[in-house]
Amino acid sequence: MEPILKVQDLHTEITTNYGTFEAVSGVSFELGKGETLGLVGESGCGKSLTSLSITGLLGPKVRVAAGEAIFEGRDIFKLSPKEMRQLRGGKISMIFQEPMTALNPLFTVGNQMVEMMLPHMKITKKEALKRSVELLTDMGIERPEQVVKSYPFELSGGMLQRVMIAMSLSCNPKILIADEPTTALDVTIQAQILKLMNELKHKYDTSIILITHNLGVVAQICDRVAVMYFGRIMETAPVKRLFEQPLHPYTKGLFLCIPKLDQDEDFLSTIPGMVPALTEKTEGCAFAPRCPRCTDRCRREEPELVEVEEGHFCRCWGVLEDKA
Amino acid sequence: MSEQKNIGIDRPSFLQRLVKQKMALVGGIVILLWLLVGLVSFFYTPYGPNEVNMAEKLLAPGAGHLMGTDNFGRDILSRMMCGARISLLLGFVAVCISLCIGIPLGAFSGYYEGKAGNLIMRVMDSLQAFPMLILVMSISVALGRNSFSAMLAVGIAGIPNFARLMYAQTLSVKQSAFIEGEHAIGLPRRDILVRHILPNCITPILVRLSLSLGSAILTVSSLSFLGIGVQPPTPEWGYMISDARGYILTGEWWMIFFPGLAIASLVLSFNLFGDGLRDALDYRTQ
Amino acid sequence: MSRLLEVKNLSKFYTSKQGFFGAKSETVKAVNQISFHVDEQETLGIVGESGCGKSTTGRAVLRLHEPTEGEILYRGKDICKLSLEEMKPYRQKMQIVFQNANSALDPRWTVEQSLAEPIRLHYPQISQKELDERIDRLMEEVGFAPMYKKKYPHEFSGGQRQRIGIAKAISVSPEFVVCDEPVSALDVSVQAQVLNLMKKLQRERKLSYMFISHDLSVIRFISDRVGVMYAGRLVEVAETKEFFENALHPYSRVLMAAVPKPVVMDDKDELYRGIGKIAKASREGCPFCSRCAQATERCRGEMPEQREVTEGHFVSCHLYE
Amino acid sequence: NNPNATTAATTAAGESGTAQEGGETQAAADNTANAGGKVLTLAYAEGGKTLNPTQGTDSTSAEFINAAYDQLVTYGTKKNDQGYEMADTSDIQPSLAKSWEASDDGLTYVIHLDENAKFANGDPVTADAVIYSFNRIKDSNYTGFLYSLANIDTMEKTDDLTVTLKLSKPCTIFFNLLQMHIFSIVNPNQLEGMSEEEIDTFLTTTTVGSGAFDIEKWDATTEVILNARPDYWKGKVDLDKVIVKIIPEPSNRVLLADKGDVDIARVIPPKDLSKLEGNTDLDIRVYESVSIVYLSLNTQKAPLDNVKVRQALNYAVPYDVIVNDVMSGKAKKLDYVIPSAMPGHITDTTGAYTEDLDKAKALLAEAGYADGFDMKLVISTGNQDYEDTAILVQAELAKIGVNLSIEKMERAQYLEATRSHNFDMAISSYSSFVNDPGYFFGNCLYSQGEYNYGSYKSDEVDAIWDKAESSNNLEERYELYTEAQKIVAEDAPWVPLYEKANIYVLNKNVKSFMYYPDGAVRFAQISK
Amino acid sequence: MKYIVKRILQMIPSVLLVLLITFTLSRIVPGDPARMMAGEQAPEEAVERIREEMGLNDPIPKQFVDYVGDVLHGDLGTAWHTGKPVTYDFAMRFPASLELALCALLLAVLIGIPVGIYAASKKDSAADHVSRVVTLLGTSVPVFWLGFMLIYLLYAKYDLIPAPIGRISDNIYPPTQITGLYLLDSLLTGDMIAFKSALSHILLPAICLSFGSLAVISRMTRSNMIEVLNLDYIRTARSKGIKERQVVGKHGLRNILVPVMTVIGAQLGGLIGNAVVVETIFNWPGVGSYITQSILQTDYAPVQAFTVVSVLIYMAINLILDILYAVVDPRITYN
Ligand SMILES: Nc1ncnc2c1ncn2[C@@H]1O[C@H](COP(=O)(O)OP(=O)(O)OP(=O)(O)O)[C@@H](O)[C@H]1O
Ligand SMILES: Nc1ncnc2c1ncn2[C@@H]1O[C@H](COP(=O)(O)OP(=O)(O)OP(=O)(O)O)[C@@H](O)[C@H]1O
Ligand SMILES: [Mg+2]
Ligand SMILES: [Mg+2]
Ligand code: NI
Repeated sequence: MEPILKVQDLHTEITTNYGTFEAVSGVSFELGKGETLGLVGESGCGKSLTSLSITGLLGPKVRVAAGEAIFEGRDIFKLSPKEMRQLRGGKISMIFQEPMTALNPLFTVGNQMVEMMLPHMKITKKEALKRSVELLTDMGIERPEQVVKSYPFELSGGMLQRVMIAMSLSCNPKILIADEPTTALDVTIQAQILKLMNELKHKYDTSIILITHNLGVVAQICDRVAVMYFGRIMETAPVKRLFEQPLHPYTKGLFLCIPKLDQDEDFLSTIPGMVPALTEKTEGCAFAPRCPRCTDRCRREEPELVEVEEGHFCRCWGVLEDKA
Repeated sequence: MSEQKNIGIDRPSFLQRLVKQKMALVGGIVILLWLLVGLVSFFYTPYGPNEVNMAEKLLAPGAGHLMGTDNFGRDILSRMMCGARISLLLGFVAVCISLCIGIPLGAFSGYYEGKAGNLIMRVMDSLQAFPMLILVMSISVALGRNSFSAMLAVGIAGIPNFARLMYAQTLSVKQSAFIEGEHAIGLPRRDILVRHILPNCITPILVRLSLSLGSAILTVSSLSFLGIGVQPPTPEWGYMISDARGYILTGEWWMIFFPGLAIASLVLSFNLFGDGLRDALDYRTQ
Repeated sequence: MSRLLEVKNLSKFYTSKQGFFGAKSETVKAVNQISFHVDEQETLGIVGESGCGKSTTGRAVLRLHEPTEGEILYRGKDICKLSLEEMKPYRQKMQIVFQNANSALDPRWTVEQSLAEPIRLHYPQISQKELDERIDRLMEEVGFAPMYKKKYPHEFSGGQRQRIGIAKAISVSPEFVVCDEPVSALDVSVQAQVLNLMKKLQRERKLSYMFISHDLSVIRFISDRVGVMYAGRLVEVAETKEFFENALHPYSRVLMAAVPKPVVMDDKDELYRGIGKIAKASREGCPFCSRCAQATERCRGEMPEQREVTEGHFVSCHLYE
Repeated sequence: NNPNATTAATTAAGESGTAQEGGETQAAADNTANAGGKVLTLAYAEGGKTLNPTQGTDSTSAEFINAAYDQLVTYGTKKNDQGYEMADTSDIQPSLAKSWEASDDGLTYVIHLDENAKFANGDPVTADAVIYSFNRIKDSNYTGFLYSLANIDTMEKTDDLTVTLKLSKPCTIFFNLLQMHIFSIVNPNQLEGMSEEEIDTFLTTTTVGSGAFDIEKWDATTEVILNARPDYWKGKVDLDKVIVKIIPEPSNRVLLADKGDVDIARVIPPKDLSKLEGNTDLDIRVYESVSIVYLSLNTQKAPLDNVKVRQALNYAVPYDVIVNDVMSGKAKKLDYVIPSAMPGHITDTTGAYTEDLDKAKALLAEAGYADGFDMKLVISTGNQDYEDTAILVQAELAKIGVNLSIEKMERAQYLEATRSHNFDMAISSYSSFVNDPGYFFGNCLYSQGEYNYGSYKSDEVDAIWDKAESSNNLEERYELYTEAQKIVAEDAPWVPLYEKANIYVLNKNVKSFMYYPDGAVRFAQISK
Repeated sequence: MKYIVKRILQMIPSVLLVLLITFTLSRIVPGDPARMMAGEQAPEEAVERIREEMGLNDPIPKQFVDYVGDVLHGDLGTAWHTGKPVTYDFAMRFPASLELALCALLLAVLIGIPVGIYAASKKDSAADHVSRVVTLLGTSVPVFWLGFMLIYLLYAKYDLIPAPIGRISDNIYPPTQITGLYLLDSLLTGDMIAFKSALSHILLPAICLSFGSLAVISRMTRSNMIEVLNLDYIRTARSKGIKERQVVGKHGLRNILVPVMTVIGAQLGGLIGNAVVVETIFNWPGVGSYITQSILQTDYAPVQAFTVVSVLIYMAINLILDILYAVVDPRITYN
């Protein structure tokens, strides 16, 4: 399958008054057509920055230092601001975590949806509005004509997230990047959104990058998963394989941390230690200090992301040795 | 975003951050300089600030008198030096008055929120509805024309500023979980106010303090300019400008130029400093 | 096990005053007529969706927010009627841990100062040396070397801060701790550490918890009994095992169905069959009737009583009469 | 532009905007106001307090009242030393009164009104109007005291155009009073049916006189506009319009005069005159006046109750510096208390105080104050010169060990302080309403005098005043006052500083400007 | 509508309070107003009679009640230094002050907001720093000094502007009165001569007056804009691929409008205060110079009246702003 997006060795740097450090170091992945890629990892591991790098929405003090992202045969990072704008929203669209704050409170939902379509489609305002209503209907929203006229504060979080999804799909994007789209929502609403996204995936035939830290969500919706830690991808595998046979010690640790719904436990197993601060210099494997099976080599040398099995990549000396 | 993501452990100290604010640094240095000049003026000025010497009146800046002399032959540099201590003192006392009355009022009404607090804030609102300068002029004329009443007037007019700031701060700090925690522990309300809420409101108050000092100095000098502030022949800057305005036409620009520059530089410094202080104290701008 | 806390018909209404004369006011019934109890050394888990009144219940129980009506019996004594002074010994026995670890500690105080304050308040006679020892012990108990006590809250990570918050809550040796979503803001790996710590402390110090969360798996791990809240009402209370195997209230079932399980299913269209539609809570009758697939006319008109269906399993639903 | 109106003064309360309406019709045709007419523009420091003749006691109000009203008599002209025309206070000329007869005992005056005299609305000026007007003055809170000075006992209408005035005792300054703006004749017909109170309010902003001008706009803080009446009974004056701009900021008045933006500027700081003197377009007139400035010493308060101390102070003031530097030489040292423009002035200056610090120190030592003392000097707001003077005095007195602290007060507060004798030392000024030494002494230095701030009490001076005031002989009176002045100099209740000059900065295009001792400009006489 | 009525009712206690404050101030002023009214040389009996007439001998509470009664009847007293009812004086001068204040405010808004936005969108650039220092200067330079310097340079030295007196040159008729604002009236009547003259007269005082407000407005715009530009919905807007100008101009601007409007409203107080100084320096025939004179001559009726009126204006503006907030921000409703 030909990947639609190919990210190679992405490095993203943050400059603060007190120095520059890398928040994303050497992230590479491929996104297949129609595929849903889950990007999981703990808070601060660089998931959002990775996605923002791809869409060129990094803040003023953050920049892509190296790497390339090939989309439709061109490197996104080399596009002019104007070309980038055409891409954004048009071919690559985004959904953010907090639907309540992601929409401008002072404009109607319709206004903000129309605004999205106008620069990317040959369409009049009126048609765009009509399309908005259609899209909202697709999202399972009742009385969309009314919703189009309402302001964000008049709608519930679940509704707004649907609006956001409708909006992001409005220009038939090739790629949809959803940054924790359900984290701020109640479980029941989250379930509905996930259901909706599962349905839409096929209907709109978009590739999705889903960012989350909830492994349950990943299991429900993704085709492939990439596990991030400390600005690096530690393991990538098809979802089923990862859940059945995680290789990387960090991934394994993560799974064990989650309390089970269907059995009593007296103690949860934990990953000892803490995530190092980004400003700290690490040598060797970033996970080494917390790894139960860490060796001298782990502390010295950083492992590469290696394909251990068909479609299953892992960044761990131990795993490599096991395979060897 | 959680604090925890902040690059954290080796976060630079407040002082380091303040020093990073170059403009604030400049402001702070100029303030210190003026303070120093004011202090020095107690012991040394090139000439007596009120020393009349008609033989040397209206001399342009030159070797003998670096900033020239005024219509009484008084040395402008010497007067400016004394003016620094007067302006700083008047401004400082005025702001202290606002602060000492405004902060307790604001904290009380913000924390206890009851009828009394509500009434206090209404009074503050009404006071704030007055055009500042008019209020100050009225009060200081009513209290008699001298530097003390000018100071008091500026101080009184500044109370609502601090009261309202403190009120808003108290309300917002009161929402913090840790205050609720103190309640849960059973810490008496007064202790919570004094030990937890007040210290956590310090930051914006410091900023406001710096800015208020600037504007208090400006207001006092405006009063003196209008002839309400200080008694002659006090070398207050605004009064010096007022005195000098008749001489600008005859070309004696130095009489009006230097005091104006002094006011502007001192007030600007306080503003710069306050601004920098705000930036240095504000985590968001990191 | 003996009763530690018994809450009867607790309500908390918020009235938002509008206008100077307070002419217009709107009442939010954040907590409406709920009754439950907590036994010694027991954890009562409270789940429910955002805004259903979980935190309000927690605060009302501690009288941090004065309840509108109802009784709160702590070891049989109604604390609602106590004066501030009389309340003081209870403040020592009942503590709270907050969700937002960032704002739960005074940012200007070192950890030591924050920990010392409640101890001094409740043990005024304590000597400096004893105090130091006590703080050191506390720090160790929550997994820190004592030297960390000199640090300020912002020098800790979120999980660490939460542990210090817990240390502060237990510093005065309470019997009962309200935990208001103490792990919701934490990553799973950190969450596991904190949950383990809380369980350990409960065992060692014989604590009772009222543990609020919206995460069923966390509730399952920590609770002995589970209460489900919906729109200010407590709709179901049961032993944990009983609840997870045999939830009765339609809302409880919806909740269960909605939790994304970390298990990969092949047929994704099958997902979340049981959730049904989502609507605002009904203002009349049973609040859940607007979403309930089994709702009848009666549900729409009449709020069901809480009744004990099997031993220790309470539910408020007309289906179980 | 509105000849039929009884008065074009637009300032009746509540009717705003008439001024603009006036301009409207002309603006439509051509927006250059000056087209054709002769306009005189003046820059004043303030714009007067009222247009009501019985209430306006200040000199700016007097100008506008004079412009809109006529009095019974007026002054003739003479040329002063510099060749400028000025009013001759001894030459009483007819105005509304065509002629008059005085009885020999000086107790009865029969006044014949001019039959041509008409009020602005066309009504004739009659004996009734005169009696009505005089009665209003008598009853006025503000100016009643001037009426009483005239000693008028009864007024009688002999016929429509003749009034007989009977005096209770002779009055040497009778006509000097009658020519004052206070004694303006108002048209009673226009005030009919109004209560006293209403009349006062009405007259504050509206004029009902027979004068040469209509007041189109009177706004005391911005501008006053006067239009010459074409049907003025003495014949229309040369000017068409007078605009008085109220410019409180002195330096701005100087600027305007310098640039030729105004024709006449008043109250110019003396120091700025040197700059204006270089401007050949300007004609700077400096007239001596009856305004004096002096230091009042509170003779009841130690140490000023000691005559030696007071004399010492008289020796310690830098007269020349004040006159030359503060007043830029545009004032004259006041040697004895009576100024040079007033009868009774002593021209021989020998024996008057001059600065002599050694003498001052010696006197202080004699008085037991060799080390000096501390004292407050009170000054009032509103005049920079007083402040400057105070600073100089302060600096100089410091040399004999007297430490002055200056206390500047609001005018009202200052008046209260001085009138209640609650001060040590004050810079006072006095401008005699009536140019007569008896009036002056009676007010300022007589022990019961209204303005005897320093509570000076000398039995000799009191006796002289009593004697002089009962005398009808001018020569004798002047001699007596010369004697009194010497006594005052010896007792030193004041430190006389200087007599102010009246300064007018005229543009050369202003012609036939005439000076009156009261300082008020009479617009009617000016041509351009 | 009901809301407005309610708000106005709410103002009553505040206004009473303001009346009390001004009244108190006027009573503790040293000096005797009757004496000033009577004239300096009036005899004591005359002053006493005037005192009686003015009610100055009544007990203080009665005086206050009388005063409030008068104010309610629209009688703000009489200014002895102009001899006219204060209401009349105000009516005469108000258009001039309004024109000046509006021009200054307009300048401040039209320059301040764009500068603030520009500085925010180019945060930490050289332009940002320059604008920051300049705007700080605006709040630091004493306006009276600035005024004199400008007059000296532009009028006295280089003769670029007409004499700093009044609103229009003497030799030009003011435009037909419609609104009382010369600039507007002359435009409406097409009287270009008057317009030019009026413009050249108002320019300098307006610049002086606006300087301080301009600074505050642009600073507030900048800091609010920076804050808003960091918000999630701005990122959303950017993610839509719309132009940056649109992001800032539409999403950003609309969201800073409420705080910026508040600042503009609050500036009015400062503007009125500074107007007192500016009008005095430029001989602007407005309320401000009138009040300065009143204060300096201890003529308290106008000062009292002015304070009350400006407080009312301030409150009215706040009310209008509150209503405007609801227009700008749909989340704000009043019912
Ligand atoms: N503009 C910025 N300035 C400074 N640091 C930043 C900035 N943006 C992100 N970071 C830092 O970069 C790191 C990675 O951030 P990122 O937002 O990608 O994390 P994330 O994986 O999305 O976390 P979360 O799950 O909390 O959203 C964090 O430590 C964060 O503090
Ligand atoms: N101080 C308050 N004033 C007015 N209403 C309040 C207040 N606190 C809470 N509420 C309202 O009461 C209801 C219950 O709030 P509560 O905080 O108890 O919910 P919760 O279950 O804790 O929600 P979450 O999971 O989001 O924390 C909500 O609708 C909330 O808006
Ligand atoms: Mg993120
Ligand atoms: Mg909560
Ligand atoms: Ni966060």
